[in-house]
Amino acid sequence: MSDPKIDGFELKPGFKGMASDTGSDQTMFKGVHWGKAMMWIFLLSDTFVFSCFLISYMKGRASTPVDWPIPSEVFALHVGGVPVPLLLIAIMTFVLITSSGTMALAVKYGYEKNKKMCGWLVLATAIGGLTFVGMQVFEWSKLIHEGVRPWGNPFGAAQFGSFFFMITGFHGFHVSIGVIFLFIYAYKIFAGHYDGEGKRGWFTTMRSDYVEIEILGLYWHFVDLVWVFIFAFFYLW
Amino acid sequence: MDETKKTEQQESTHKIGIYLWIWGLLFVLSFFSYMVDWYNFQGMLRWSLILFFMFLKAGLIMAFFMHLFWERYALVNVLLWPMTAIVCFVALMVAEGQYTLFSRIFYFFVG
Amino acid sequence: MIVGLVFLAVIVGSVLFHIFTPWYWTDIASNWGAMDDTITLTFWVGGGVFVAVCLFMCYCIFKFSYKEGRKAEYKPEDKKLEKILTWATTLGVAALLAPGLIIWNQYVNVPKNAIHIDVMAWQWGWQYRLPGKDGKLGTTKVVNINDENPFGINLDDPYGKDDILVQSDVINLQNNKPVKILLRSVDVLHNWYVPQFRSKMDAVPGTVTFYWFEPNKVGEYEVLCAEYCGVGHYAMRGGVIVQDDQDYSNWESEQETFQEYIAKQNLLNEEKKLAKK
Amino acid sequence: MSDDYNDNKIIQAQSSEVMGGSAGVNPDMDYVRPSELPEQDLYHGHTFLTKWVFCQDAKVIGVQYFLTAVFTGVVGLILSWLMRLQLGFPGLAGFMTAEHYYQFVTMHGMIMVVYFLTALFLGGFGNYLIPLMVGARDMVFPYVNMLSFWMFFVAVAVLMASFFVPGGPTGSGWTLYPPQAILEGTPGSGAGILLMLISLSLFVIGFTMGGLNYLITILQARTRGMTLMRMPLTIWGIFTATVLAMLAFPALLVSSIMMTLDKVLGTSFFMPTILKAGEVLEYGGGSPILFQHLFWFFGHPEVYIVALPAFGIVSDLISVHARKNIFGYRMMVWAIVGIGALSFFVWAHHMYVSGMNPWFGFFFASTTLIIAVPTAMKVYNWILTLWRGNIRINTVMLWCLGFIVTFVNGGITGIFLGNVTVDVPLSDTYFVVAHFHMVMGIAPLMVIMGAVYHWFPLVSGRLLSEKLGKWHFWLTFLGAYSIYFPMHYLGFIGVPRRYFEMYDSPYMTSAVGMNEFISLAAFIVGAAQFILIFNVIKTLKNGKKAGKNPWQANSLEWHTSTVPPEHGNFGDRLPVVHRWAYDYSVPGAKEDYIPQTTPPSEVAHTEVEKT
Ligand code: HEA
Ligand code: HEA
Ligand code: CUA
Ligand SMILES: [Cu+2]
Repeated sequence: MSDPKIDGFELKPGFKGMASDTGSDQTMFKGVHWGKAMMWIFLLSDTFVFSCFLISYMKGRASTPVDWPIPSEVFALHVGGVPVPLLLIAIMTFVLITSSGTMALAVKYGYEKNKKMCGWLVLATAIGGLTFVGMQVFEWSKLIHEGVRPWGNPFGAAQFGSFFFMITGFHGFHVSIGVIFLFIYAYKIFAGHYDGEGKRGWFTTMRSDYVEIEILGLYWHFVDLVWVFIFAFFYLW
Repeated sequence: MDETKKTEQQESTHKIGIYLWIWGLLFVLSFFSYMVDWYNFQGMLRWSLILFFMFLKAGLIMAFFMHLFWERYALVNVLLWPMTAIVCFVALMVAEGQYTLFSRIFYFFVG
Repeated sequence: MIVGLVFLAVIVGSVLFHIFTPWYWTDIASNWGAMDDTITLTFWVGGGVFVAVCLFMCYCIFKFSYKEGRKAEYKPEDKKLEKILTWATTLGVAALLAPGLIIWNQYVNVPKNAIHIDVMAWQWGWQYRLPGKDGKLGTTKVVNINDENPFGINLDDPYGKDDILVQSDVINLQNNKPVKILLRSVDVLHNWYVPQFRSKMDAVPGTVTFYWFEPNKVGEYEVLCAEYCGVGHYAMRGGVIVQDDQDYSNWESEQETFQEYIAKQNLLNEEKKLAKK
Repeated sequence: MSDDYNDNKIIQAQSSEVMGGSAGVNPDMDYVRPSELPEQDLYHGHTFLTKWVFCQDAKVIGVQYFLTAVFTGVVGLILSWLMRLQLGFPGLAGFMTAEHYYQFVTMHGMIMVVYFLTALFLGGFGNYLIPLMVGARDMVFPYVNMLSFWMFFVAVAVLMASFFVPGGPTGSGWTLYPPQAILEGTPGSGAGILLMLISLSLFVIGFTMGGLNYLITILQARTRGMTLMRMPLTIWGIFTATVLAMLAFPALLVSSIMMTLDKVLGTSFFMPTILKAGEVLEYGGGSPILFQHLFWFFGHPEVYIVALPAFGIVSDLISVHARKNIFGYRMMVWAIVGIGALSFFVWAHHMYVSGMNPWFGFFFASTTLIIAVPTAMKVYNWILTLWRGNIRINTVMLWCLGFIVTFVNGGITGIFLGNVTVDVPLSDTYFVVAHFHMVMGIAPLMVIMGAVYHWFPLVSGRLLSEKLGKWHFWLTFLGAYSIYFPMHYLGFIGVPRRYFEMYDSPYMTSAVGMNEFISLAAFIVGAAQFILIFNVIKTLKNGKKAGKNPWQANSLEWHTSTVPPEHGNFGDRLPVVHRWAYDYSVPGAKEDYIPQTTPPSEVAHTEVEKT
């Protein structure tokens, strides 16, 4: 994360810095680890994936003459007989943000080479993610129970179910992948792969480095970021 | 913040306080956007509030949790400029969606 | 040297082919002569650039082919030349774009007096509907389509009753009278295209699309489906007969309205029932 | 991640010259900043499997990509023969039904655009040339790179498998427009279309893995002295095309997923209420035009994805063989970047007559024609590079000249189509087919051939036969030109594309002769490609040894320690770059070229302008 001091090359600030970074040799993103740059570009690409999903959703919803189901009613949860709109979604949002916070701290402790804190925080993040996925499973089964299907639903436009399952499904898929990797990395941290020089990977010469935790963090925050948009467009709209 | 300070700060990692702050803010903002639904605001107000909280939250996550605030402009700009294509796509699809709806209602329904 | 000559021959051959080709557009039969003019204009500008660029290339081949010991010029950049070329090209492009946009503006703005014609497409055929006396087409729905209601007209739409149904893939049009073609499809994409009219538009299921033209030559034309729609695509033809006013109104008066059609169907059904008894 | 990267500990890389003094104040004119990055340490395979099959060396991966892509290209070529057989001589091939024909057209189009050209340029040339030309030991993530190829391989396998499933491959046209693509009435609307969608998704995933490699290698792993503005234009072309791919393929992925769901689960993303065979299907409310927007949001950038690498490569070939610097390098770079950026704002020019919001016509016609300006600059700069050059008229140069003619021709017809009103009569006719074959089928193919003749000595150490090469060129160029130039006039007559046969219309009958001629030309051109294959085999057996740098080129790939380069590319010292790649015929220099690695002090007496 920190800039290496680059000999003979003073890093200029601001847009001037951008121009000189771009015009310089060797690297354009000064001091950015290859893997981190890769993750950023990947996330950019992934942003386009989710954007296309959401744009399709917008177009689909805008052009259907059939009434769109009212989300706060469809997603309401009954607590003691009283429908509380979006309760589950609210909890899911809070869980995901919590896990984002623990992830951010894990990254920080990773750079401080604080193995214990980093490991536990990554594990906490993984558990947060798992909780989220679990609640999503619950939500899906509840909706399916109420008769919502990808090809139709009792509340209104058929596209509601289609887009709902597809987009939350794709997001949930991202979360699940993230959870798997979080567990793997928690293991790696505790197993000492990051100690000293770093352990070499399998079938490659890569050495483990705490920067991987930041890369993983980028991914995890991105998943949270996407949820912010889904929450706004899908549940609140 | 000017770049030299940024570089200095990166020598060590960031203070824990800043993460906790952002974390708290995210909770508060999520709570607010939930309240938009709870109080059942409608129309323009709902629309703008939802978008406002959404972008604020997204901005905070990107800037601090994903460290974009501390990254050099070269990276930040590379990430943000492609969004113009998305913005264009969104704008045109809004127009297209409304046009489709219009022609469907106009030609298919009695009225 | 020979290389240059062959390339030269290719360029000259292209131009000659264009001048002497027996294959060129069919005689236009609608108001869209302006489209042909734009094509001609584009041919002049584009063709001119093509010839100029290629001739320059041939010249370079003749003049600057490899000679032992000769040194090429060293000139990384020429700001002035590049600027001139950029602006000249921009100008050329703008000259092409302007008429294009103007005509497109005419294309999407249908004249008020145009007759609306509902063109319905399916795999793989066409049928047509005219607005009848009230001058308005009734609204339709795909789910309404059945033997009694082949166009799927909404039965409670008052405008639909007097619509004239043409259950044939040939439609008659009145000469010198603008028509607004309203396209719809019950299954997949199609495209109602008459080369002589120059204009076309896809028929999209789930929505209605439109375009307009004014036929200006009496005669019979073939309709081609110009959007891929499955194995029958190439065989999905129809016809247009452009007639002058008298012939057209004769034809029009012979056609059946929706109301008449319903009555006929009811009669048929009655007969069938009776026969069964 | 494939290196020992430590935050604050910058390892001084070995350098080929002695560094004097402390940073920044070096008076030496040959000064180059020390390395920011440590040496990349590579995974060396030892078994046959890790050395040749699951190999992590970008060069081997490049060749793997290349061969797989050429295989698909040959399949596409054979399909085009079958199509032309039907169009020129209907009834001659007895087995040919309309179903078959449409399946062939579809597979031909999709294979040629995606699996042949995209994979060949980015996977093939990209992998081989990027590390060599920017002076890196390998791609930054060799392991991911290897996975990328195998993902592509699986995608190709799935694609080819669709030929053998019941119902055959999809016959929906390469644009896959729903509802037709997934409904009965279109051949292969069962397993065929599903396999196509799966294959495309796999391709996108595989490509993403490769694309990340190309981008990060170019952005973050250049050798010392290699600034962006010193990179050969080949790299600029591939780089920009990869950026386009990373941002455009998501739309394809999303539309594939949505169509798969429509097909499998019965969702209605793209499916409105549909009446088929008298029955209303279980669909409703979807929008077919949405698919078209998504598809072309991918599709238009896609056509530039195959065009931009060609632009880049041809610039290098012309410059090397005209012995002259590329004219207006800076303009060339900006043009590539500009075309790339603009290509995201023109997609709906494929949809002028699709029934979208008619007002879009104004916007998209304008953006589309604006793209012609940077493209025109590139064309001018190519011919201005020839101007006062010292042009070697060898096979490579011939392909470049052929490229210029066909590209300008095809580009101009693009201008016809881009101008909304002109598109209305011509859309969906053979004019469009002629346009895109000229500009995409022939022009980039010419570049590929030129590049093969140019870089074959680098890959194999032997020079391809010039004599066979010239035969290959003239047959291909003259043949292909006579296929597609007359084809425009079919479009003028009004012959729609994707017509299985068309002779029952009165005014189309006149085109019989032309169609026969076109088909004959197509057979010859196709057959001519086997000259190349013969040439390759013959050369590998007993071709002339090329030696180092047979073309006297400047760029880094010719200045490796061994030719062909081995794993790690540059022996034990990475090269240091002191100039752009185009110092040809510099006044005062001994030779007519100055390699990128030559330090200024060695050529102090010359009048080098740009470094
Ligand atoms: C490599 C691929 C490639 C390239 C580079 C292009 C380049 C261009 N294309 Fe093409 N196009 C395709 C591949 C490509 N196309 C394909 C595959 C299809 C069909 C898809 C399908 O439906 O199956 C298609 C279809 C297509 C259509 C849709 C037609 C239709 O279906 O109705 C249009 C319409 O605007 C279009 C326009 C253009 C334009 C304006 C350019 C421009 O970029 C061209 C710019 C170049 C020049 C203009 C030449 C050089 C310039 C000069 C020498 C300067 C002077 C010129 C002037 C002043 C005019 N193309
Ligand atoms: C890059 C793209 C590409 C290429 C190279 C070609 C090559 C050819 N194409 Fe096609 N074509 C398309 C892309 C391409 N095509 C697309 C996208 C469509 C639209 C599909 C659709 O409508 O859905 C189409 C459709 C199409 C049609 C229209 C069908 C219809 O609408 O009914 C026709 C008709 O003649 C045709 C003919 C040919 C012929 C004769 C050749 C060739 O014979 C030309 C000559 C061949 C070569 C010059 C060599 C090929 C290269 C190799 C075999 C590899 C060897 C390489 C090395 C060893 C390095 N093609
Ligand atoms: Cu109907 Cu093509
Ligand atoms: Cu395009």
